[in-house]
Amino acid sequence: MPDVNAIVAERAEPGVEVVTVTGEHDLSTAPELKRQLDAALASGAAVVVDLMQTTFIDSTVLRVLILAREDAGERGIAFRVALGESTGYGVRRLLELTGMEQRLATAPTRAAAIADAAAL
Amino acid sequence: MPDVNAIVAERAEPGVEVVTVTGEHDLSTAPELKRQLDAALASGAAVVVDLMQTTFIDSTVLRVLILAREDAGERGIAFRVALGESTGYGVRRLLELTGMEQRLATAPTRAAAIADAAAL
Amino acid sequence: MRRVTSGAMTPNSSGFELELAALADNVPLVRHALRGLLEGTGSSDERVSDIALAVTEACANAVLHAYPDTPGPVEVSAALSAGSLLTVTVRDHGSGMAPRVDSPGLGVGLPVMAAIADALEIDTPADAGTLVRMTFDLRPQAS
Amino acid sequence: MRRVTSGAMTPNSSGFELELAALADNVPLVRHALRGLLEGTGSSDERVSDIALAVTEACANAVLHAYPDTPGPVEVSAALSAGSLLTVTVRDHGSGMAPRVDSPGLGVGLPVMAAIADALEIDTPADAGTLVRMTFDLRPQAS
Ligand SMILES: Nc1ncnc2c1ncn2[C@@H]1O[C@H](COP(=O)(O)OP(=O)(O)O)[C@@H](O)[C@H]1O
Ligand SMILES: Nc1ncnc2c1ncn2[C@@H]1O[C@H](COP(=O)(O)OP(=O)(O)O)[C@@H](O)[C@H]1O
Repeated sequence: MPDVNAIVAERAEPGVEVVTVTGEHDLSTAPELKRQLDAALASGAAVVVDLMQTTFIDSTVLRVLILAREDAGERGIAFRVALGESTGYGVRRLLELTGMEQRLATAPTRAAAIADAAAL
Repeated sequence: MPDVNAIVAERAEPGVEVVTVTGEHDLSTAPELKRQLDAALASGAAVVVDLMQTTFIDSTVLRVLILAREDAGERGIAFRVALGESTGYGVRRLLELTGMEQRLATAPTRAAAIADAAAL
Repeated sequence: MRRVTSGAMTPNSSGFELELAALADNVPLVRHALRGLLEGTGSSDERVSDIALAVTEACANAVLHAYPDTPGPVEVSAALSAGSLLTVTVRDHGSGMAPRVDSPGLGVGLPVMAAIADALEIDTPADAGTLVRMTFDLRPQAS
Repeated sequence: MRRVTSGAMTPNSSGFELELAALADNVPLVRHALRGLLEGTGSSDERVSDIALAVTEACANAVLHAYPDTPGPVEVSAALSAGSLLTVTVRDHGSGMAPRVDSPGLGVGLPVMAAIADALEIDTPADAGTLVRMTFDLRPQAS
């Protein structure tokens, strides 16, 4: 697999941890995504998941995202998913099929997601 | 359908409400079972569900039983399901297929279920 | 209690076809017809009960998921071939398979059908709705 | 990261067969082979992505549910017939369909497969395990 498939966490700006997911992800990388999201949620910062360059996810990855969002909600941590025009069909399609698009707390760009999360 | 298909609630002994389910039950009667279980759980008594003469249930009925048990647990209400030799194959089979037999807080006779629930 | 709004039943020795409204109260009727059909086949009570469960779950899905607004029709047909193979088809003309994360159900319907039927087939016909076909081998020992 | 413990791949113009260990890390390989096979068929990127999703969900089930203890084999085969019909089979030799109320999954795998495939078939072969067969019509407009 090309190394375009990556999950990278960074402190994009003070108080906002961004986990950037690129390429395609499935049950083989879902545990790594979960680890990074758990760490971000434990960091005390707001959390953004950037799916702008994600091309494909399966239901195990969707499950990790849904659980992270629920976890953030319960712990009062600001949480946003950047999901926009550049996000791959293979991500949008699963969200549409499952009716989850509305339920992930999305923003249409990475910058908007960061601004939203920082403002919460 | 013969009227052997019934759901009857009664105060079997002081402090123990017994909901007796006879015959076969599915989505057509699951809402009625839920109503009676909700009422029993609201009555302040311990709750027993008697499945000794139940011949068949579908997954919507199983769901009502699982939710009632969870509800009872959260509210600290004693709860037992009587499930024994006379219980029909069509009940035991679904519990076995779904691995739920252990999870419903069962007792092997109606009397044992009432005694357990009263003692909790 | 039973609102059979449209019941056209043509039972015969080798099968039946039912056209019912997708209402919960109609599901016991399907089991009733099924048990009638299986009576002469020498199938064990346990096997008949298993088949009734699988078919009930298929009908429940049509009732609970196919028609978000007004209940439409469900067609249930059962055919015995060579006395030993039962094919049951449950067809609705609803929204088509829509995976829902927040399903109101327990989420075991499809796997229960798959576990009991010797073969489970789910088609999404071009003209909308869902067609579920289950095949059951009625010979003793077959599972 | 990729532990392809047993990979016997025989790609040809009209199909492939893969025999893999039921490990999460092997699932991307299946998508890779599938995309290779579909390249010449003129299928849209969207259709290929949908098919990749349905097949991924089938493989995920074999990995996550079929083998509670030690991972066994998963056989994935794909065949193109007449250039317009794709049949994908995912077969494990595990525990067989076991409906679980407390599944660790999201519970949308089977309905996602059913929604995308033109036909989904689930068999429980007598010699254990689960066989999932999906048929996809590759002609444009077909859904
Ligand atoms: N006939 C149908 N029409 C539309 N959607 C269906 C149908 N049957 C099943 N589904 C979808 O498939 C999902 C899984 O079905 P099932 O395994 O029976 O679980 P449950 O019904 O308990 O959710 C349902 O939640 C529903 O979203
Ligand atoms: N290959 C398989 N082997 C054993 N059980 C399976 C298999 N595939 C599916 N199942 C059972 O069917 C259930 C429903 O599968 P699915 O709809 O994909 O949801 P999920 O995998 O998210 O639970 C699973 O929870 C599992 O119990």
